[in-house]
Amino acid sequence: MDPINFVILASILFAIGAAAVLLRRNAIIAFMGVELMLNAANLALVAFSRMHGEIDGQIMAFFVLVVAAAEVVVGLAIIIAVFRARQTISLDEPAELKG
Amino acid sequence: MFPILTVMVALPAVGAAVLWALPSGARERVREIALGITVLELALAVALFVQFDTAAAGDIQFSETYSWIPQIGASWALGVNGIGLLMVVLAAILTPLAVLAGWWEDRDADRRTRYLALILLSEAFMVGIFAARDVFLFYVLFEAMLIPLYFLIGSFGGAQRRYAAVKFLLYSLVGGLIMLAGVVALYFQGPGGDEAFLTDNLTDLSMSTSTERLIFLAFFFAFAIKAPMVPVHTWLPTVAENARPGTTALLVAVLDKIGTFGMLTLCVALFPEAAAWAAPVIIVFAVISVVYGGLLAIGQRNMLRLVSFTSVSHFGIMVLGIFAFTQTSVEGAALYMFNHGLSTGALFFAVGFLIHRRGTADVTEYGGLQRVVPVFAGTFLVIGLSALALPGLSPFISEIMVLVGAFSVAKAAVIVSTFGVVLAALYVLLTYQKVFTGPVPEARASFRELTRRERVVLWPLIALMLVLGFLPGIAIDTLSDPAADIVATVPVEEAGQ
Amino acid sequence: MLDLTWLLIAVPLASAAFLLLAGRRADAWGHWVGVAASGTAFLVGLGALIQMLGEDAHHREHAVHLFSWIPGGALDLDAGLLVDPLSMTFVMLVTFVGTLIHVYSVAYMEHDPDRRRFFAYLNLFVAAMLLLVLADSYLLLFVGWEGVGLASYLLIGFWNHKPEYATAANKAFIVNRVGDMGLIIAMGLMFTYFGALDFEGVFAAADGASTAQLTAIGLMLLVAACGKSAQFPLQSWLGDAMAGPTPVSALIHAATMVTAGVYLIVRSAPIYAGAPAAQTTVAAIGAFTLILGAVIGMAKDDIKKALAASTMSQIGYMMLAAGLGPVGYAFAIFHLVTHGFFKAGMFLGAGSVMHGMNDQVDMRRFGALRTAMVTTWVTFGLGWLAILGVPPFSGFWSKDKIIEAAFVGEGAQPWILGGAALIGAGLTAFYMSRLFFMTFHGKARWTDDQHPHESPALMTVPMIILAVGSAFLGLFLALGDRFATWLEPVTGHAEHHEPVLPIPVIMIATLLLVALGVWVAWRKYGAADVPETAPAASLATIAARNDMFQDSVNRGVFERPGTHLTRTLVYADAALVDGAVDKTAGGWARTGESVRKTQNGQVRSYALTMLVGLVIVILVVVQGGL
Amino acid sequence: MVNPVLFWIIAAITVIPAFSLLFARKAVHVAMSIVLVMVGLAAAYITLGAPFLGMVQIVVYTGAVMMLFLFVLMLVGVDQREDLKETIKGQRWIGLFTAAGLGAFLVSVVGRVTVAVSDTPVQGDPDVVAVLLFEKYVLVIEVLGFLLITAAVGALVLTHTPRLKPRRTQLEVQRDRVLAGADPVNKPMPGVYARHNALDVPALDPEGQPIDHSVSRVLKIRNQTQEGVEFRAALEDPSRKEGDR
Repeated sequence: MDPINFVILASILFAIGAAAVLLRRNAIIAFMGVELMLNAANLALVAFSRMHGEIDGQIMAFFVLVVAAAEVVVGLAIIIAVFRARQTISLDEPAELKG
Repeated sequence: MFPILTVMVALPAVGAAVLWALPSGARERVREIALGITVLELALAVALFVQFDTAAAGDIQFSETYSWIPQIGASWALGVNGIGLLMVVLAAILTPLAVLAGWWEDRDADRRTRYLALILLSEAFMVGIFAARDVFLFYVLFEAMLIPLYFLIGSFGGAQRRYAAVKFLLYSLVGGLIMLAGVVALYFQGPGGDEAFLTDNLTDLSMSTSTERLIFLAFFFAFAIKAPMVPVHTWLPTVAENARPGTTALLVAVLDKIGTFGMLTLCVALFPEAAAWAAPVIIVFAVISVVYGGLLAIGQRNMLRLVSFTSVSHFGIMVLGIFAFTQTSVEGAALYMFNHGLSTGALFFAVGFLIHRRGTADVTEYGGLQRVVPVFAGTFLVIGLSALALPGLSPFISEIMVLVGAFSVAKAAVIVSTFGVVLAALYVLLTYQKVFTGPVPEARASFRELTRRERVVLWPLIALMLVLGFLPGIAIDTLSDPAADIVATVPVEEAGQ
Repeated sequence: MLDLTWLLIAVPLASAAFLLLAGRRADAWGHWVGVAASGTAFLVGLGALIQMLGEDAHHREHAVHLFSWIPGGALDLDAGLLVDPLSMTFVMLVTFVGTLIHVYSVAYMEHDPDRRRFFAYLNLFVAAMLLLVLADSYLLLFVGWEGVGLASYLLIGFWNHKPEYATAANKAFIVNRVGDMGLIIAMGLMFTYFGALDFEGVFAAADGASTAQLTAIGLMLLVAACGKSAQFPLQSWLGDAMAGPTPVSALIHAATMVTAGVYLIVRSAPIYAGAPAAQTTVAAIGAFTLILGAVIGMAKDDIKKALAASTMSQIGYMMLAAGLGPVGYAFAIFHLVTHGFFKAGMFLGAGSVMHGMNDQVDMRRFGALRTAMVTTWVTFGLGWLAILGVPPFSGFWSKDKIIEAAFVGEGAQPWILGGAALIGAGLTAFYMSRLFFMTFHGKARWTDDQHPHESPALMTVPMIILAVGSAFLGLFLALGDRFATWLEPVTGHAEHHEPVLPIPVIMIATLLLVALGVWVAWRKYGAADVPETAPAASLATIAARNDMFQDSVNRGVFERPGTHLTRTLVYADAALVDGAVDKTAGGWARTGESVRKTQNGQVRSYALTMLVGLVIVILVVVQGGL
Repeated sequence: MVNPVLFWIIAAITVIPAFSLLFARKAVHVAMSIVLVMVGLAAAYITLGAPFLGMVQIVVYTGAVMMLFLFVLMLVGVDQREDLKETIKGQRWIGLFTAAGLGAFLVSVVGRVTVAVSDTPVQGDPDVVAVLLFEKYVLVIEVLGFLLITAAVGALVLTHTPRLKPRRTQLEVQRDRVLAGADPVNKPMPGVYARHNALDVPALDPEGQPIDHSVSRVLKIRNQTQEGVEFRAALEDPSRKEGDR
């Protein structure tokens, strides 16, 4: 089976992750959507690596993984900080950005 | 050579900084300090006037050029010809008087300090603008000027001062923005290099007719807003009504002259062909300003608004003189810029003194004061008569020079403008009648006669107007050559109105 | 002495400035400074006159250079004085009559707390008038011209605590300003066509100028003259100008102000020489105004207003004469001088009457004053005889000549102008006699609080001097055509023209009409009882009483539409011009408001926007690439 | 080439749990589903010739990241239920439409592409990856190290609760107590001898006087206290014997 199918799979996962970010108000769930999007990208990278016979795609995925880990740490810390301040993690609550 | 012009720009600016830096405890004598600085500035201006070589009035004198931003060709270049000289002197004369006229304002020393510092800062910018020989420098100062004025209007003044300040700012910014486009376009038409913006390097540029016209219009529009011409005049009455009379006096008497000054020294001098092309339309607007301003002045009850509308009318006459392009009319217009400063400055100061006494600018609140304060009444009448250009007072000379000089070029325009003469009589005398004549009011003792300080503000201006009314040569000598140069650059077209 | 003529202007001007600045300290003696200044001016003028008389007739024109006024450039103008017989005539009239009026005012204004200020204004008036007549250029003349207007404004509004007096002052100045427009435009024309504003340059260039140019200038000068001399259609201010103290009226009507228009026309003779149409217009205006003034004068019950109407009419005579060209110039000025004396005398007499009658001006409350005020009666009577043109009094010599000159010419013109002048003489006789009889003869119709008494010597002496002048000056100057010869260097030699009627016929007709006028007046107002209130009258009389509805016309044609125009413009400026700006700004503000709403602060909303943008970008890229 | 069966299994265990992101109410359920997705992805990596990455994926994601998520959920409260009703107007439909559109679009584009698959598949074994990472990409690795440290410090800073007031010393605590009128030492314990339940007997001070407030206020109101006097009397009674009463 052609590895391109994994790219299609990655596209579907990416769309699901994006939909989660848009539709869920729970910050943690939305955040997980972001993680899913990142992983979808990783899957695509690995699939490309396989298709082209180059290992660099995997290395890229590795880097993405590391960055994603850092991002998760900071992101969750922010969620906790917000929760402490407001006792909620709903994304609709903080509206300070209102123009 | 002693860089007198740079010093004249720096002195008030440094003075403003010093005032700001004064600790709260030391602010009791802040008025005296400000007055001292402005008087020193006046002394410098007198020295400048005395040192000025009248025989070469058409040339730029006291030139100073320092490299500023060579990457874009901007330099700190100052210098004055006869016209610039008079305007610098005018600014130097009126600022100390404005300080004196506002002596009683602000019981709070900190507030007073802020006001005076802003006034000093304005003076620095005014002198800089009139002496600027670099278009970029001119533009920067032109825009920077708005900062002190915005705060002068918005922080110190009447009920709607914020509205007035914003309106003033918006009008000026729109003009400035369009002018900026002109400045940039001019750069690309110019020679480039380290001194690309020096006015000397920008004359006689070869550019296409349409380019020249567009750049001309960009500059002219900004100046038309500044020297309020109908229909972009409405900011002035609003500002005049709401700002302090002292601020308005400086604004109308000196600052708005930047408009006509710019028309003379930038619009006409740099783009003579375009100026000649646009002149007929501009003259029509000028005439409309003359009559419209006069009619609206008659219809005002608020004296501050009234005076500002008279200025709209007078600015119309100046613009008419400039764009008639005859030796006499241009001389007259330049002279009018100076004389109008004296006359309108005095008028705003005097109205300010009235308001100080009764707390309102509404003419219907006054009446019969001639018997109560005869000296005030007489002074006010003389100042009013200068606004209607009565012979013997200097505005007359300039007005008649414009009208007579422009006649050969634009007969219909001048004939219509002479209606302004009748209108002037109406608005001045009706105001005098409402304020000073009629039955003597009941509470006569409560209205104070002109104090000594107020006399020191008004009488020198009157004296100056009298002297220049009979010996206008003092000023005209410095104007003839620049006027001749300007007229010579404009291609003469015989088509009259 | 001629080099010192600048003192003529400087002394009264300095005195005016001194009196104004001196303050209350000078209240006690300030008026004598004013009198002295005027008197000094007279003495200087007299010295100059004597010197001039000693010179050859053709070298009597002196240019006195004062200082460089407007230097450089195209308009290079010096301030200078032109001393010639014409200006000298005015100098003598103004300073002599002016000084007498000053003296009179010392007593007349004795109880006014602002007497010092009054004298300052009087001095200013004299100085401005002297500058006007002595100036050697139109521009300098204009300075005096406006100065006269200012002084009259100040004096008419002297008692400005009465609102209607302040209005009268405004009216005088503003109507005059309308006339000034004419002078400004005339100067513009001169500068355009001739490149000069001084008399010498203009007159030299006028020789070669086209008729159209000269006509335009002439008509504009006429507008100016109409304003200052209260000629139709700018006559309306004169009646209201009676608001000023009576000596002011005397000064305005006899020596200064209203005579300025006549001076301007005569001075501009070289211009009118090339513009017959303009000249005819001057004459026509003069003729019309002289009838108009006379008709108004017949209906007025206010003694000062009747005299004012008479001035308008008499100035009409002068304008008529000035419009006849060289034939009439000398007579115009001659009549101006004699009129200066008798009209000043009569105004001072009227002032004396008011002084004695508690400031009453209604002639219907006078009557039989000849017994109470003998000196006034006699001096006024001499003035009356003079204005009637009864030989050998002054008016006869000047007015009769004008009537004769009006009959000179071709076609219908002499008949119309001459007829008007002739009828005017009869009307003058009627209304002046009516005034005289109603005031001094008949039965006393005084109100209870009036106790007429003769005025003090300070007032009667000037009246006596003026009366003597009214009586004999005309004869003195007319003998051997002295006056016409004296003016000849300025006005040019008038070739003798025969009137269309024989001179004796004209003279007899005039005298008959005058006699008729006096007789009718005597029948109605001297011999018969005069009702104390004005009786109901015909439409014509009502019109005359209301100055031929001139104020209503002005109000209807200029004032009301003007007021409406101003109000509309004030509204339009706020609503349309300013409104357009505010609306534009408001529109942007609303746009901003609506755009602001998209910034709702919801993170997910922003994310959605980003994603939509991303999709669009991808679509564009992919579609463009594919 | 890839075994199609394997692919479909992987597809099933990634996509189906992924939908829990959209529909599950409880965050814990979502987290557990995502763990499953991560495992599926790891399988996919291994299938695609990246065994090291697959292992790392399991260790990092299922082992670390998702556990972190669960910890946070514990902190925040596991039972935080989400109201699925949409509050922003149009957000749900536009969001769904856009996301679905994006997915459909990507799928359609990718589906149309044919890429020549390399004949020599590379195997991302640990030694291969390690050499590459520490030779070719060593600089990136260093930078990533910085990033991770920064992130860790950042997380500490963000979650740290700052002490707003200075710490109170024991001395201050004690001083405040005394100032408030408390006993300088511990309150005396009630009861001297355990002849009763001892709680109803006041303590005695060194002078032998009973201390009233050593007995609970409640007992006093119920009148269930014993007067200390009575005991003292008994105590001082010489005729007293052990076992009396």
